[in-house]
Amino acid sequence: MNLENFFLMRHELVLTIITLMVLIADLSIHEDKKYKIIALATTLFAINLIIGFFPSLTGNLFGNMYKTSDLQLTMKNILNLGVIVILLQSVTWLKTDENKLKISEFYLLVFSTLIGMQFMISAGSFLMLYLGLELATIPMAALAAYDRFRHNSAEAGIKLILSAAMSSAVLILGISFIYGTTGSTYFDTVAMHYSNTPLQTLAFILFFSGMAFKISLVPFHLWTADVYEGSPVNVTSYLSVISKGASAFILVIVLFTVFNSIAMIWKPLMYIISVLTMTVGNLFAIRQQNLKRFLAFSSIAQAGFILLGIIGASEIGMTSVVYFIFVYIFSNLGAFGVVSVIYYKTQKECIDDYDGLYHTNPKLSLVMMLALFSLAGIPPVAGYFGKFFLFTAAASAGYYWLVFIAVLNATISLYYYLLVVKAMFINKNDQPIAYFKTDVPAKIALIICVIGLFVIGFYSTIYQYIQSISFGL
Amino acid sequence: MDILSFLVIIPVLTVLGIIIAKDPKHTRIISAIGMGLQLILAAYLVFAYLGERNAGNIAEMLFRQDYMWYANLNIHYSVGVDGISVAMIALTAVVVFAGIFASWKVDFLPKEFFISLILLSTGVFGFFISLDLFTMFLFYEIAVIPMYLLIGIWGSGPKEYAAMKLTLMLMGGSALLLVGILGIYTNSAPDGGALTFNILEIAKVHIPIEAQRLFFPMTFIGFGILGALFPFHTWSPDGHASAPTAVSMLHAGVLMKLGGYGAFRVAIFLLPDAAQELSWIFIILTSISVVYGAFGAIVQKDLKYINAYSSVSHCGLVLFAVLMMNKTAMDGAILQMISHGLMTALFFALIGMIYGRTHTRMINEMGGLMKVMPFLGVAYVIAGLASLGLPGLSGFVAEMTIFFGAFQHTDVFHRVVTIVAVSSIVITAVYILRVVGALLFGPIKNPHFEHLEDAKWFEKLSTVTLILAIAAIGIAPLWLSNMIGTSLQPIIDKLSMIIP
Amino acid sequence: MNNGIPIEYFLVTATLMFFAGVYGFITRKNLITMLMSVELMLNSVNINFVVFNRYLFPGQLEGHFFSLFVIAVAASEAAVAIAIIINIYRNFQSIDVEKTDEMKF
Amino acid sequence: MTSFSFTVLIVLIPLFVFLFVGLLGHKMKPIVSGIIGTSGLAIAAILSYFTAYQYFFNTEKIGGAYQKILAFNTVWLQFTDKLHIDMGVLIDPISVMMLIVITTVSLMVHIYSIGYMKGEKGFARFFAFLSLFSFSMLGLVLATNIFQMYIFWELVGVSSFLLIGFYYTKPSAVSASKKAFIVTRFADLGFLIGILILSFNTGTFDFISLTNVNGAAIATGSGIAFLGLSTMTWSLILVFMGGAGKSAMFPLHIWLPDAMEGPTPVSALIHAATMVVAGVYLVARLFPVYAISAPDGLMVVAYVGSFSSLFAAVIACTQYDIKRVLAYSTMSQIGYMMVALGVSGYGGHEGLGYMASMFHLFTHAMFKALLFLGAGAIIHSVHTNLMTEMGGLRKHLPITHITFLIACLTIAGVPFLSAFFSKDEILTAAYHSNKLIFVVQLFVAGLTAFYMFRLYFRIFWNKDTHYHHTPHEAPLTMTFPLIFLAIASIFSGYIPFSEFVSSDSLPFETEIEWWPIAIPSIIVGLLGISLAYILYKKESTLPHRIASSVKFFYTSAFNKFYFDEIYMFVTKKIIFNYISRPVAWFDRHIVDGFMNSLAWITNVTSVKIKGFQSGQLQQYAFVFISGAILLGILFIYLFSI
Repeated sequence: MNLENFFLMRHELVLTIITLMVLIADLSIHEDKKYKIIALATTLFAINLIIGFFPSLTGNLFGNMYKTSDLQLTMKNILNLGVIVILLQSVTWLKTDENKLKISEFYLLVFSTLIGMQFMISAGSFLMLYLGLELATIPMAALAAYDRFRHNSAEAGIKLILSAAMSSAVLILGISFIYGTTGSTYFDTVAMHYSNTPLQTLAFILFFSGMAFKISLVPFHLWTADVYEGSPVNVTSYLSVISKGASAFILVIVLFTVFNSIAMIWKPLMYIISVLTMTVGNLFAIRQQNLKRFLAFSSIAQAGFILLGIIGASEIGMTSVVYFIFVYIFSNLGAFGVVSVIYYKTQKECIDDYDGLYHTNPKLSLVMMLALFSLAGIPPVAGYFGKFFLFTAAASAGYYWLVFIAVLNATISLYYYLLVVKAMFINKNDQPIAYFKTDVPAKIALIICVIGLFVIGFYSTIYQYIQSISFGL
Repeated sequence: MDILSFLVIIPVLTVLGIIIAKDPKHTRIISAIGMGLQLILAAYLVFAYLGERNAGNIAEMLFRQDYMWYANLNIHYSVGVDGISVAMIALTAVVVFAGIFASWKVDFLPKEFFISLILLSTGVFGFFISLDLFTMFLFYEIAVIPMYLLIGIWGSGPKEYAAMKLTLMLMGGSALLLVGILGIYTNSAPDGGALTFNILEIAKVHIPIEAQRLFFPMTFIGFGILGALFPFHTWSPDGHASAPTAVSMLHAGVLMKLGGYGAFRVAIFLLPDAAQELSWIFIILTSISVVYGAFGAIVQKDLKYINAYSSVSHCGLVLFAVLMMNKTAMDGAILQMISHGLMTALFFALIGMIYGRTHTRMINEMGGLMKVMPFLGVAYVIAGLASLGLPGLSGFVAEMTIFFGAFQHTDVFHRVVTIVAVSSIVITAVYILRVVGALLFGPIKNPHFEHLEDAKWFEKLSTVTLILAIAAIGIAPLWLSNMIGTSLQPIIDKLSMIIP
Repeated sequence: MNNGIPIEYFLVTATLMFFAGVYGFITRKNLITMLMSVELMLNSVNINFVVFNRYLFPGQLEGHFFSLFVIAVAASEAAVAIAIIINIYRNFQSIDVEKTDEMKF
Repeated sequence: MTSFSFTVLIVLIPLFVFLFVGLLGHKMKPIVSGIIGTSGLAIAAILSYFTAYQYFFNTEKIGGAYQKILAFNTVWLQFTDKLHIDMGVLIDPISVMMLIVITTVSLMVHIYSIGYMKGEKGFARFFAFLSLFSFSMLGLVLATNIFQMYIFWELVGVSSFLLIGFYYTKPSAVSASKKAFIVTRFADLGFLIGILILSFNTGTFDFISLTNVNGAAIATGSGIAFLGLSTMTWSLILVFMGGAGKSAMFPLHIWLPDAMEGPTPVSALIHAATMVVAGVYLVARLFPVYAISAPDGLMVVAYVGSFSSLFAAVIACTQYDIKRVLAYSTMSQIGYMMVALGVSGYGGHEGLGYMASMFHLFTHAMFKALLFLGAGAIIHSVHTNLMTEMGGLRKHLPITHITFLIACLTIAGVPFLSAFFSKDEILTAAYHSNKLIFVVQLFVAGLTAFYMFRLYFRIFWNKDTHYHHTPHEAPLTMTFPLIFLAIASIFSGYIPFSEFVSSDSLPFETEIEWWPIAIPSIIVGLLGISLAYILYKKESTLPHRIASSVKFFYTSAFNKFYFDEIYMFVTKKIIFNYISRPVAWFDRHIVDGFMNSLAWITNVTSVKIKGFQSGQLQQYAFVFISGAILLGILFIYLFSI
């Protein structure tokens, strides 16, 4: 194999280089100049993002251990988009004093996790999948524990690392059985030999539980809320959007390519899990006061919706999933963006604190409202389209009652999203959060989100492009 | 040029205009101008439509525009109108126009108020011009959501509760609706070919009866909830009671009509076999809500509650007529939608104006208002008479058409429910007269009411607009009912095709 | 090349180890111990891989490699975990898992 | 054949007057609006006289029969291709006759009101309403089809509602108007359903084709039988229900006495001369259908009418409010007309009753209007309605006295005054078809004479009450109508009515049957008068003693046989308390409660299940593992081979 083949893994390579550059910069920059790293890292990543959009050839590396196609590339770009937004949002936070010495760690960790995800996305074998997964998980724990002096942060860290370790143990147990029954860890070989013998079914279930943990599907979701609440806001948004998105994506790929022969097993599984996930997520979200926790549960519920696309098991299904993830990134980041801005200005993250926010900070409230509406799937924002297409996918596979349950859940979710809207717009408050100016980076991030929310919906080309590169069972 | 899309564009532009507006005054003026244009456009549309028809254009839908949107799901932005949609559009334009002036003096966050109000109307207009189920549903939801803020922020009484209840119930309805629509979509090509959301194309194919049996109830109830179908109507009293004037006007006047309109444009037109089969269930439900609503209204004390219940009764009549599934009855249904839209809007406008002066809506606390505010009093009496179906006002025409249409059925069941529905006119008279008597006539109960001033110019404008519309329909109904009737023909044909 | 120990023995052992790990993870209160239990689970999986490779697919090395990677990953995992545990100790003055339940419901 | 299209104006002029005065009335001086209203009506009156002249004398008859002329007709609303509502003008003997009655009385009332309502606030409003009423009433009588009739029927109801409630600050007036409207509305429900059935069976609204004797409509007489009567009969009975409502027939009469809360001219116009006879007119309109395809229906009409007349007459004898006495007498007289129609047959001399009832309608309009206007003049001068507070007024109000006397004599059926002839015809018709009814009507004739003269004597003779300011004769605007109507009620009896109006519109000869009809009726009448003379000419305690001797009967009659109470019970108690309240309660607590309970359940569950999120890492792990294992077992069990 010659050298330019390596350009197939351009995303990962560039990202690795960037990571090293940040590392070196960190070593070379004097302590009280660390904040420069923010600018540096962000710029570098922006470059990476742009590079990512350059056309590139597709193919396999390392004997099909690493695969890349337009679909994978698109997914990586989507993730990059999300990450740049998060980086912009986290500037405010990183500038605070307690972080001034460990700014670069944040970037290192984020980038390395991102590398992990990108490898995971274009994995061609379970080994690569596993490695990517771990690389995406372990630094994440460090990120979660980033605020060294906050109990919650530490607790989040430990909860994440331990349960992740256990889940990955279960995962590779599954993989080991897969290997034992098929004699290979390569997707295409496995796909050839897979059927629904008891052991293979068990292996699949174990593997699925491992993935479900990452996507936080009920009943493997319990870590989610605590970790989301404990971690720093921007880390939470990273967790809830990027890592979840990546895992969901690879799950689709694996289900459609590797386990396509046992669709009759995983379709009912998806059915059960998605109903559970949506319902439980909603029921828990209703009661929440802390916005991060609230969004955690709402994101669990959203994961349930993603499964609707998967169960569609068609080209439309995969398209809708990717599209939904894309939309979901912007919606969630919009919400988290507002939360983080407000949190780092006022240390407030409870719904009650938001009472009368509209009268003091109308713009933020509007962004928040749009983001929440998008999550709830209310037109004209993009979330509506995302949900509608997911439902279409499930419906065209004939799962009408599943769709019905899903839409009812959407209604419930609308209820608690409206609670936040109500707090901001309707509730009276004698000392509401005072007016403040949002920092420029955060502002840009929010603007990107809002634009995204409107463009993605009405600009159908995006959807059609995704469909042109995605495939069904 | 694409006249229909302007119906959506103008409101959007108006909203943008309001956003850049400096002070409340400009806000009001901009919205007034925008909706005035809309009204003119609607009027123009009516004449353009009639002109086309007289020119012998017998296409099912006129002014068609069709842009591919999501090619791979075969979703189009596809608009077109027939007589029915034209009528509904005209109604909407009138009500919105009146609504703007009825809420002329909103002082709390006026900008946001008018924005939400006009967004709502955008949704409604879009709904009426859509021929594509996707966009139709899109506009439907756009129309429903601003309601939450409108009631929640500018409402009165238990507004949060009411707003939440209304939104959730309507959204629950749209849940059913969505499944129904997707069901129709996935069955829209039983013998191969591309699935489609386009109503006209779906109308051509014959959806398998099993599918129809499943999706007709979903679709009908989905729309029925918005049309205040018993027993899913309970959002309406609370919602109307808490909503600010203009919102009650729009909601009862126009938004509830989306239910009736969709019920036959989607549920019955696209799923005729199941409609024929299952109509009896819903006929019973609707005839219940006709009488039930009227009885419920008799004992209410709050003006808005009275109206809400009477709306339940009248809108029940709409669905009732739609389910009768013959030309005359459906014609009546549309007429009833329009007439009820106008007169209930008038009612709510007047109630708002009266409330603004007396600061109470309890009829037992008022009396003799005719003496102090004759204009409003007379207007209220006219609205009341329209509502109890006085000839020469729109209500009479609509109700009579419905009754005679419904009575064309020869079997006992339809006859009996018709007579039940007819009996509602007496009950209506009872509660209307009760209100009018308690509110306007008799001696003035409360000394503070002695020197309340009569309607302001903008209030008069808003009121007179509606009254003129009501009287116009009531006095010369023929052109309207013909316009609707001819457009009903395709639906009737489709129904008559499958009558066993 | 088979040295007589039937494959089942290994598999049973591995399974026992795994569930021992699970049991430990669920019952032991000390975070370090829990971490060790996880290691136990991982190693049991390693045994699976090696055994499958050795017995069923002697011709190839995938299983062996996989187990190597798992070991490496486990090591890094342990490193991060212990670091966090230290942090926990700083914050809570204890490494009892039941103490770390400030966030719930 | 002369064109009658100008007759549209007769209807439209009052409408324009209404709109004009109604919209601009408050701007102009009161008297101006009065004059506009009156002159408008005057024109209408002249036009209708001209119409009558043209129709009866200048239009050639075909086969000696007056033709039904469609002066004007246009489609107003299309139901089905068969059923369509037209708006138009139908000219035929009875509609022309009604034109004359309405415009004449209405004109008189207009003139009278200018004086009577002087200084009232809302003078303009009053005239606007009067014109509205005239418009609706004229539209009603000229209707070309039953549905147009229904439309104007409703309009008439509303204008009567508005006029009764004219003094809208007076609670009694408001409730009276409400009562009138709702009761008639209820009757109209019957009317409407009647129309539904009728039109469905015959497939037309049109009077001409409905009443065409050998047309398809009448042929469809026998439909599906229900309770032994054909659908045709049922529909006609229901239609008659509407008529009974407007014409205050038993048991739908209760609104009429209360309607006297309205200004007296209104009572004269609406509740004596015109609107209340709409019911009679309706039956007359459909008479061929009744007579030929639903004789049972006609039977009902006869008995209802007869009973009402008796019932009302009895009550009238006991009332003290002079307007109420007149109201009941109106009811009783309309009963006569209904009887006449009921006992009549179709065609030739059989149709005597038909002619008689129209005749009586005509004469009654004159003298009853006169009575009311007289009563109005009296009330105007003594400011009370109660005859107990009157007496000896003949000195103060000479003109009123004379005219009133004439009216009383007329209604009492004294020979050679108008009512003598018409009532005589009715009795004749009754005698020839149904003896029982004949006897009843004869008795009622006596009662009528009695209570009218009771009224007369109590007002003009009896004790000399002294009034705190002496009553004075009304102004000319009020007395002129009195005189005019007095003359009318003397001489209108000499019109050869049967020449013009008959069931098959073929003229026929009538002569007074002195025995056994006229003589008895005269005798009975005189008896009544003399009894009244004995009891009430001078102040005496005799009436009280008589009353107390038949105490129970008297009190119950005095309380109108407790009908209002019964109605109150039904409406207030049954409908309000036992239907509406439960419905409202059900709606709030059951239906709405269910919806709310859904939300409640959701919340409760979300609280109940919060324990899963215990914050205990190990529990999470446990759930995780058990979840995985359960799923594994489940799916292996379900899907593995």
